[in-house]
Amino acid sequence: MTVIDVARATRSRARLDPALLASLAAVAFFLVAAVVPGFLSPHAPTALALDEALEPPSFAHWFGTDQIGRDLLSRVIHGARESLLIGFGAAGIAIVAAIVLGTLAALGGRVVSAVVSRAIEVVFAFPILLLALLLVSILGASAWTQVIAVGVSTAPGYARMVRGQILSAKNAGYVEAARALGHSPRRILTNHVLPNAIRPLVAVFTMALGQSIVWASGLSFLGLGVAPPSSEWGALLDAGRAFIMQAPWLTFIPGLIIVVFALAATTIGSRIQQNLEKGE
Amino acid sequence: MTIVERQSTTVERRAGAALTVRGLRVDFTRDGSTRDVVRGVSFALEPGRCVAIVGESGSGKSVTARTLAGLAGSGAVIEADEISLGARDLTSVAEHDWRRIRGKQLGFIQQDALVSLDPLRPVGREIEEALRLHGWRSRSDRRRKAIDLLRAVGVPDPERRALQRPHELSGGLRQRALIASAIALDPEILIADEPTTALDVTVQAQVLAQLETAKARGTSILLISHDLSVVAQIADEILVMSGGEIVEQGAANDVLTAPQHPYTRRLVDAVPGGHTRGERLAPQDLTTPNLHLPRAASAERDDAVLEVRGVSKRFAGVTAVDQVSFTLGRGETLGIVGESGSGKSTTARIALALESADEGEVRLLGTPWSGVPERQRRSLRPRIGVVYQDPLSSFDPRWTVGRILSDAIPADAGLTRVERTRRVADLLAQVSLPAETRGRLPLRLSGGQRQRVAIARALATSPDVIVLDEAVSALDVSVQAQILDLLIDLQREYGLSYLFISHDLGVIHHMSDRVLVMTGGRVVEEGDADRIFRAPEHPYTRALIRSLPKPV
Amino acid sequence: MTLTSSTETLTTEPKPGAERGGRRARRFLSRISGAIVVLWGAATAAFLAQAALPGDRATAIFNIRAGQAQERTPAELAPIVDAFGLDDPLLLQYLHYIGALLRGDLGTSYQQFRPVWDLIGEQLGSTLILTVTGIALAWLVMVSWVTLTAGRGARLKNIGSAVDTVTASLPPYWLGILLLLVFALWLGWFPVMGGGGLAGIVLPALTLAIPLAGFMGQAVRAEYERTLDQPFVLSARMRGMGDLGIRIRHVLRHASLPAVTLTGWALGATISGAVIVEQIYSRPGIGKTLVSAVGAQDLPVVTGVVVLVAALYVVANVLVDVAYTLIDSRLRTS
Amino acid sequence: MTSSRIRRTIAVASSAVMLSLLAACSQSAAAAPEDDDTIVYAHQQEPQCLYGGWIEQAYISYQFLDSLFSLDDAGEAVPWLGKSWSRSDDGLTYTIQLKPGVVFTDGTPVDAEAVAYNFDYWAAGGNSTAQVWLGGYYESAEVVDDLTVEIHLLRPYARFIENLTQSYFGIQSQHALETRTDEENCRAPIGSGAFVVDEWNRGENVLLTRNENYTSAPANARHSGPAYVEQIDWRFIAEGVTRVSALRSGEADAIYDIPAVEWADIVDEGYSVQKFVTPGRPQQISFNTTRAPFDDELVRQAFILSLDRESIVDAVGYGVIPYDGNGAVSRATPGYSEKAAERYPFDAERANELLDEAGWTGRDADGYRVKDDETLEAVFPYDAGTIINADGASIFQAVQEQARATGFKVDLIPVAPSETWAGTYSGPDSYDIKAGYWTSVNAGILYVTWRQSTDDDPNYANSAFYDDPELEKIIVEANSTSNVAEQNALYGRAQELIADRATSFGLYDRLSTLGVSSRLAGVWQEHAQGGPTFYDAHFVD
Repeated sequence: MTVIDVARATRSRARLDPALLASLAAVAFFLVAAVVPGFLSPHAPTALALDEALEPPSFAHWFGTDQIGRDLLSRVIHGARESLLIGFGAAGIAIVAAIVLGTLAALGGRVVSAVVSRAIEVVFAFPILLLALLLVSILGASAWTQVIAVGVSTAPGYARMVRGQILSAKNAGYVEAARALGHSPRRILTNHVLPNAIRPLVAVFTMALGQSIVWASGLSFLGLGVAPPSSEWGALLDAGRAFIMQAPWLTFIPGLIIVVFALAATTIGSRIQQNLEKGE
Repeated sequence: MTIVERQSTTVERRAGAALTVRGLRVDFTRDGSTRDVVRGVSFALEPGRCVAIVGESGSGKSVTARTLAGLAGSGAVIEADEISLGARDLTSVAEHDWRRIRGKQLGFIQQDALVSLDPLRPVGREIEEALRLHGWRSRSDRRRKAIDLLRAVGVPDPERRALQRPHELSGGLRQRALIASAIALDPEILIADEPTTALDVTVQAQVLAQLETAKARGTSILLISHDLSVVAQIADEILVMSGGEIVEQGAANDVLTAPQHPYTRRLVDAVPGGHTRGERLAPQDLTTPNLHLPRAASAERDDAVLEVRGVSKRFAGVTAVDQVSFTLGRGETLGIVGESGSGKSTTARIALALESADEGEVRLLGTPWSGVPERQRRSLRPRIGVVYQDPLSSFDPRWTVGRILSDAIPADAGLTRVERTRRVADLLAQVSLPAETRGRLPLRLSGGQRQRVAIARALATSPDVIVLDEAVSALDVSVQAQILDLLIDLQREYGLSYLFISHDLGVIHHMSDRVLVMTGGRVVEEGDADRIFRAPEHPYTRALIRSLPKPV
Repeated sequence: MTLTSSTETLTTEPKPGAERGGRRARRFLSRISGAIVVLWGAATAAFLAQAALPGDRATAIFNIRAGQAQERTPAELAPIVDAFGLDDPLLLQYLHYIGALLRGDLGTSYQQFRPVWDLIGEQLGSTLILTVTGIALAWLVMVSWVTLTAGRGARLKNIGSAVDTVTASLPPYWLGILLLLVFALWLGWFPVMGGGGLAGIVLPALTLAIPLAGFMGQAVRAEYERTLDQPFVLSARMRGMGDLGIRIRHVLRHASLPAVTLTGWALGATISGAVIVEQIYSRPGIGKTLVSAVGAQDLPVVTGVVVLVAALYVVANVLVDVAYTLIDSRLRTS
Repeated sequence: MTSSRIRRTIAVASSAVMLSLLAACSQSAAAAPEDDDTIVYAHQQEPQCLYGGWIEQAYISYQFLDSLFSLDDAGEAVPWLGKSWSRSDDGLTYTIQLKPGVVFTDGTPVDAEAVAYNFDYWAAGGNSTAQVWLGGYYESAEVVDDLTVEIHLLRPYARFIENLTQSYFGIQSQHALETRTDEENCRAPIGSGAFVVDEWNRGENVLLTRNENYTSAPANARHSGPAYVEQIDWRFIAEGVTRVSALRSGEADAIYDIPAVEWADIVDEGYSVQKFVTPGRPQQISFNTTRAPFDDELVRQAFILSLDRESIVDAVGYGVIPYDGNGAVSRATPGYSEKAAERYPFDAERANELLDEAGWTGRDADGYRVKDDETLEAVFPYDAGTIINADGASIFQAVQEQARATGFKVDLIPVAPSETWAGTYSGPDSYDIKAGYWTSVNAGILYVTWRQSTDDDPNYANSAFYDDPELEKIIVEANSTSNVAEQNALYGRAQELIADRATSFGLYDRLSTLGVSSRLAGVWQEHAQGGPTFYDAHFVD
């Protein structure tokens, strides 16, 4: 529901869309960084240079260096893999869980749909971070935990969305039209209801990807994320915090990267959604 | 196009004209491209007279109306040789001064008061606001005045109504409240933009009566409408607009009875009614054979394709359909007419077995149709088709026209892929759509084209019966004419039976062999169409037909 | 409304009034029962989550008191196991837990030897002040920004919605640090150590408010521009109303409806944010309590916070419903 | 256009609102009361109770609990609540004379009975760390008369009295311990100290107010009678940056734990800084000697040799954090062995030789050494946020990177507090190397950290799981030796043995640092654990 509003709010004329182009470029860059970090990164991400600690951004180190002289640009690039994997994993878990739960809630029998709908509401009542914290404390801090915690915590929101999509598809005019043609419920479900309900999820997934990285970084920020020397972006940000006065770039840049990625993902997702709405 | 100028009117400035417009042009600039929406409109409106602008959607009539109130919208470029309100030149009025003019000298009434009055505020407040904005007396005076105004426009129990919000009022009361707010300061000029569209015919008559009253008091009215029969009621002078231009202009009676311009003629001819029965409404294009349409005299009452016996339906304690019975014969068109809330659409859904009746029985082709499991009905469903008012929502938005039609062809037809493709092409041809429509998405089609696709889909199953639920209500009159012609062609060719549901008495009269009049969920009168319109028996039917605007 | 007219209303239309009352009561009852189910679910989920925590709970209680993390012998742990009933079957522990909950007793903190109500109670105020201030600031910022930029041509609209989108994407941990760095550490306009007082709450509340304002702004802006195109707005203009009057008297009310809905949700979101903001600004509050309680496996505190947050959520949503009905009377009667 | 005017009006109005809001706020920030009677002190971690076995508890309880003795600059135990002490010839009985006329803040007297009660209370687990110190030695406490108490030991412990100077051994009111609830004793323990716990706003601060009737200042204090300031506002500010900024902005008068990177600036800016190297176990890494690969002494030695520890600590610690190669005790500890500290200088070549010798000759694709298809891998959990601060985490990452060069694959695992306290990574099967410190006043800590673990009396503090009867014998002997030189020699031998066996190696000494505003004088670090002492503190102008 909220995501659709986002899409509406950011709607603008099609044509050449600089925001979309910039977003695609950013995501493409991060994808390349995640797949072949060595191709882009000037240094090894963990290479020590104890005599070059906390150097500000310069030509040699575009993003500066950290407290043990590691090159921040290289760490950000190598961190893309971990951040993106966490993001994809969490968004994937969230969307899959959302599809399963949302479908059960919308199409299950009387009891099943009541129970599942209620359960979705119950879990949705928890603030996301609170839920994620609970899961982290059960599973212990690790990348996998981040994936699961963020995926599970954000799933109820998407599940509600799927449920709404299916219900609205179920009540759509074309479903009645198909019924009037004598098509079987199964045929209507597979031909109309599910495809129409699931189609917007492509857009939702893209936006969820951005959000997952933001939440996962939040966990890293609280010290409940992946282990150093991993350079997952949230962990970089957290590690940089201790040097905020001497080396603000150590906090500023990783945060900026997270924001840029989340923005790019949101922008792409909302453009996909607009195109779906326009029927392209 | 040439403008047909009639002698009786001149656009020269007339002394005492309340509103004079000469050479009005409106262009819209957006994203660098310019669209000219109004091209050279001129007229003069004298006190106590009514000038009507008639046209179909996109003709530029509403933009003209708004421009005269200084609200053409963003991106509008306005040029005019003259626009004057009384002696005042309106071409160079600052926004601040416009605010003093609007409401005080210019009243404005829009279509559908449900959305034209703020749904979150009591209607009394809206009327008071009109007074307040022009600094009219004290708050308590305004409150009293609002109630007086409501009373003056015929709202019963105005003290209570003033405190209610639009959704708590009936359509007629809402529209009256809107009129009350527009005439609050007794403006010299009232601009009424489609003031009766979407209203039931009885309510429409009441609203027109209000406008007549205002006119009688000396208010000048600029009426904007697509509906010639409405215009015929009160207009003294008519401007026919098409594509931003005035194509014909003259005294109301002349334009309506002896239209000169081909467009006006087409428009007048396209209006269905008793006099058009058995005739084409739209001029023939060259691709279809020019046939005069004989009435389908072959309608066989005895061969009942659809029988409805004493069905009733209640929703949450409210009876929507009460003991409705009828029989639809092969090749026959049975019209169901009624105002909103009369139960006609629910009756249609029961006939389609998309809604189950609480009581009564439906038989399709002699087989039980109600009260049996859906599984059992499914094989018979292809024999009864349906066309809705809003075809777009009845199409899966992901699917092309070709896929929609192909999907509708029953599987047990046993067609090969090639045969199927050919069948889709045939269907498109039957509804006079070009073959390339197959690859397009319904979203990209015009309203008339969509309705043709919907009809083609209904035809795909080779049905015996098609239920047409307000199937032409959303269309412009000329498009409506084409669709009605098409429906009659198809009926003749395939011996279809139509259950034709509409609120529009003219359309019903034009199409139906027999008519069912419904109100409050009950059938109050049933009979041969001509008989019902000529000599209605039931008081409700009589009231309905009396309120029907005089035929053009 | 005068007395006479209201009695008139009652006498002329007794039936719909009674029906309406009945419907309202029914809706209220279903809301309450829904709320109870949500609370029960929340409590149960919280209990199960904590029961599934890693490691031995008795060891954790012992270690947190000792300040040394190491294994403990059964003999050392016996008194703790006994005191907290940790060797009871899980079901029995659950029944005790729910029973106590019904009596309004959230149990005793493992670490602090005190009733959980007291513990949460003394932190709740600080967090609520923070979140409510944050939400209020978000409304203020959002309403001014949208009113300034919506429906005023493509360029302002693009700028407005771009700012909405960007601010909505700002994670609180980054925004909080940047605000702290710039306004407290560099400029010294605000205290660096949170604490009470007006000055101490500005930056934390802004950290919560800015992304929320952007998020609500996106929904409100869309509605705002839709409403500006509504016929009733044209009617108002045609009555002679000015732009500002229209924006404030007619448009804002409609446009704020989605934001009202979001506000119920926002309470949850700001509590997520508060967890982080309280860390950054060294503010006391349930976010901080929660993190340390989760860290310490302090079951009663965690479940207490969870149940409380769920209860807040329920209450907030009932309030949002009420606010919605106040703004949109259509719901009251339909 | 008129709408532009409106737009401008709104813009002006709303920016005016924002500005006035900001102005109001910054005004009130500037107008924060400068109360000369309250010291605002920003500490790092907030304990769960104000008294307990964690050093963070010791720091604050020092303000309101008096101990029997205090450690002076020279490391001598000087009178506090105890006026004097004597040891029996067999070293098994300590007789302690109490100062007369001292009362707890609840009005009950500080007498022999209360002191004896406290000993039993500690031994029974009333303070887990005190319990560990007493364990194996303490037998009973006997009230001789009102002001005389005898402590009976099971075996001699020469530095017993020194140990009592740690705040874990703060004396509490017997009446309070017996009659009040656990919660009350947790929130506001009752002692006889210079301050009293007034209010604890959890998550924010503890307000300590002056004990107006204070008479029992320790002998090494600079004045007697009540403290100079009325109140201490003991804040909890986890972020080092925030604490330093609070000191700079004047919001805090004193702060704890200056981040190493800020140290030089703080000194340059004219704040007085104090640094205390805590005696006891330094920040060290011990090997799990019970499983491969570190059950092999050669591999342990190779690991240590592969690290340029001094460079790492110098870089991360900016010369503030002292490098310490000794894994057993810190350089501040009496009996510290320089030889043990210098046992393993950085020598990558030698490390490689040792690994070859130990059979780790293969290399995998990532360059890690392999033996019998096993990668040379070490699981290295560390207690992030509780025991190991940000600087520590940086140092470990550098350790990991350097060890990689010789072919060690080190898996750094930050352990969340919940797991830390649940003991998830504390068993012999859960890690290969582990970091940690343990403060104490003398090398007696070796008994705590290296005593053998038996089924009857397991020692989980022995994080190397290294059971060596010879080592334990030396330590016990040292503990019992009253001659300081002899004792130090024995402690030295123990350290060298630990170094030889390479069961543990040092990284850096744990510091307790203070930054103090120039307005505030008389703050000093007590010498048992380095906590701040505000008894003598006062504002100067």
